[in-house]
Amino acid sequence: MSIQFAPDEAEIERRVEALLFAAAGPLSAADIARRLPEGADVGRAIASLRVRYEGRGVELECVAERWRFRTAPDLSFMMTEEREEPRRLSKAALETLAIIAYHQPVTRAEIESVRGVSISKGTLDLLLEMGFVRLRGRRRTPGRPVTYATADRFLEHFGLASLYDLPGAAEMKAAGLLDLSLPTGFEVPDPSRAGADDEDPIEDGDAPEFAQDFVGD
Amino acid sequence: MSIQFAPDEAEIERRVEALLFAAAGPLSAADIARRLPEGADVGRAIASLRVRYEGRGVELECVAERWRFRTAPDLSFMMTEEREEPRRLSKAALETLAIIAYHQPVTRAEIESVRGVSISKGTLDLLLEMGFVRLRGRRRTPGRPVTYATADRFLEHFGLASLYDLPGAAEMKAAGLLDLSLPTGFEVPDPSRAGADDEDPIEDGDAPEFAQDFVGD
Amino acid sequence: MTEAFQPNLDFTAVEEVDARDAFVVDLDGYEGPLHVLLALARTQKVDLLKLSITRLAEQYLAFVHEARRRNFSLAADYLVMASWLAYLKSRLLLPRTEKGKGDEPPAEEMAAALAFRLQKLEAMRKASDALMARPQLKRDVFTRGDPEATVIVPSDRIDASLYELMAAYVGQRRKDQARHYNPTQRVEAFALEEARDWLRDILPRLADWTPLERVAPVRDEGPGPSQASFTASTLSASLELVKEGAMDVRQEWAFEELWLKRRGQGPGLGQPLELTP
Repeated sequence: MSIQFAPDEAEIERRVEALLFAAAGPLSAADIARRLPEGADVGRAIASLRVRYEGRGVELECVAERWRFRTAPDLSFMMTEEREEPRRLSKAALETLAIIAYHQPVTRAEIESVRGVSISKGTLDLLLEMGFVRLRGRRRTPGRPVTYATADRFLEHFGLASLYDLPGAAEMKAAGLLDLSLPTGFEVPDPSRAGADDEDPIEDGDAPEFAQDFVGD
Repeated sequence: MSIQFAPDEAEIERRVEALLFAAAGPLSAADIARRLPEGADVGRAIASLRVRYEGRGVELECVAERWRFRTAPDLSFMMTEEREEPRRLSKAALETLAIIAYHQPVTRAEIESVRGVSISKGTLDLLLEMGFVRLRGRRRTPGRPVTYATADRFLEHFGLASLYDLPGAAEMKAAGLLDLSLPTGFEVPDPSRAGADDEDPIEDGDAPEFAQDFVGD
Repeated sequence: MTEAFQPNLDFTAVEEVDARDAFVVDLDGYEGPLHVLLALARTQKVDLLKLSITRLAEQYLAFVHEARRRNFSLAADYLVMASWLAYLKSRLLLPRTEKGKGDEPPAEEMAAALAFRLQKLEAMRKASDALMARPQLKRDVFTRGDPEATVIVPSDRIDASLYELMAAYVGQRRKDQARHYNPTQRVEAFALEEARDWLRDILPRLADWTPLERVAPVRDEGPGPSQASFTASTLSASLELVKEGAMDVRQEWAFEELWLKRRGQGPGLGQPLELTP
C-alpha cells in the first residue's frame, strides 16, 4: 500500500502524530524521518503538532532531544491509577544528582568537595542503577579519576529537553557557581578527604591494588 | 492540586483525553466517569474528542463499548513495513561482550569457561555484526583458536577514549558492584595491557576456518 | 525558574528558633560541617557572600559545644572544622598589619572563599529542590499507557550502558567463582571456655605485669587454632576475669602491648585499664 503521490504537509503531520503515539519511547527527529518519505519536513510537522496539542490533556514534549506525547502536568491529580510510587531519593542522593547534573562531567572527589562530606556507600550505586547517572570517562589528570554524567533517562524523567534546560543553570554559571576550581589560596580543611580509604585510586596496576583492597585479611 | 470550581466542558474533554491516553487498556464510559467530578458529561466529552481526532494520525475508537486511542488504520503501513529490528542487547550478548571487553584477546572456549555455558551461535554473530567485537588473531595453541577483541564501535558506543578507560575494579567497587565477600584471587584484567605475543594475526586465508568456527555443529 | 535562585531562602526549621545564638542541634539533619555552616549562615539573613564569618564561626563553635554537651558523638570532621574556624576567626580579628605566616593567603580571602563555598552548596540545594519540583514521569506526567501492538522502537541507539556492562561482567565472574567454590578448612578457634581455664591455671604465676602474648598459649605444629585465635581468646577471657575482680589489665596507648597481672599482692605499675572510650 505505497503512496504514489508526495504527501503534503498535513499528511506528514498526521504520520508524525501516529508514529509518536505508537512509539514505546521518545523518538528523535532522525527516528521519525527514517519512516517518512524523503524530504519530509519533520521539524515543521513537530512544531505544528506542538501547537495543536498545546493546552490539551495530552501534550508534545521534548526530552533528551527526542519527542514524546505525555499527559498535561496539571492533570497529575487524576492519574492515581497510573501513578507508580517512585523510589525515594534521600536528600544526599538528590544533592549528589544535582551536582552531577550541573557540573558534569564530574569526579567523585569533586562531588565530595562541593558537599564537604564523602559520598556514602549506596548513593552513587543507586543513581547508577536507576539509570539517572552514567560513568562517562576518565579525567586526564593524575590518577585519571572516573567522571560521572547524567544519562538520557535523567532528562526523560524530569522532562528536560537538554542539559541546557536545567533550572537555573545559566544564572548559576554566570555567578561562577558551577566552576569546580576553588578560588586561589582556598584552604578550608576538608576532613572528608583526609582518609584515603574512601578514595578509589586508579593506577595502571588496578589488579594488585584491588587484591590489597579486598582480599586483605 | 485539587480544582475547586466545577470544570467546564472543555476541561472535562481534556481530562478524558488524558485518561484515555495514559490508560493501560480501553476504558468504558463508566470507568472514565468514576475518575471525573460528579455530573460530568462523559458521553459528550467522548463525542467531541472523536470529532477532534477525526482524520488525524490518531483516532478514538470504540471496541466492545470501551474507548481507546489508536493510530489511523490507513497509516498502519508505517507501523509495520518500516519497523526496524530492535537493537537491545540480550542478557547473553551483554555478558559475552563484557567478558570479551575485559579479557581480550579471548577465545570462544575461554568465554564459555567464564560463563559456564556455551555461547549460542547467534550471540557472537550479533556482536560481530554490530561492530562491537572483532576477530583479533589466532592463539598459538593447539587448534589455533580464533581470539576475539572489542572493535572501535564498542569504544564509541560506551564513550571510551581507549581500552585504558574501561572501568576497573576500583570503579566497580565505587558503583557498589563489588564488595568484601569476594574470594581471594579475584582480579579484573586490564585489557589495555593485553599483549599479542602469543597469537598470530588473522590472515585472509583464514576465512574457511572462521566459517567453521561459527557455523560448526 | 530564576526566582528559585534568589538568595532568600526558607530554612524554616532554623528561622522558627529565631534567637541569634540558638540553633537546632540535630545531627541527623546535617550531613557534615558544611551543611551545618550553611544552615547557620541562613540565620544571618544576608547574602551568603556578605556573611559575617566571625559570627558564623562563633555560631558553629557554640553548635559544636552544645552538641558535645548533649553527648552527641561528633565526627572528627566537625572538630577539625571547629578548630579551623576558631583559627580563621582569630586571624580576622587581628589588626591587618599583622601578617600571616609565610605564603598563607589573607584571612579575608579565606573567609570570602568559605562564603563562596557555602554559596555553591546552597546553589546545589536549590537545584535539587527545583528538579524535584518539576513534573516527573510516572508521578506527574504519563506517557501512553498502551502503546500500539506494533511497537516502534527508537532504534538509532543501543540500550546498553557502561554500568550494565560492568554489572554483567561482575555477575559472570561471581557465578564463575561460585562454580569453583571450594570451601577451605573450617577455621578452628581457641574456645573461650578453654581460654578461661587456661588463664585460671596460670593466674597464680601472674604476680607481676606480664605481656599478653606471654600469657596466651603458644601454638605448636600441626592442626589447631591459629596464634591469633589463642591471643584473642586469652584477651577475652582476661577481660572476664577483670570483671570478676581476679585480675588487672593495662595498656599505655592504643595498639601498645597489653599487660596482665593478678589482682592483689605484687608491685603494681599503676591503675588498671579503664574501659571507657
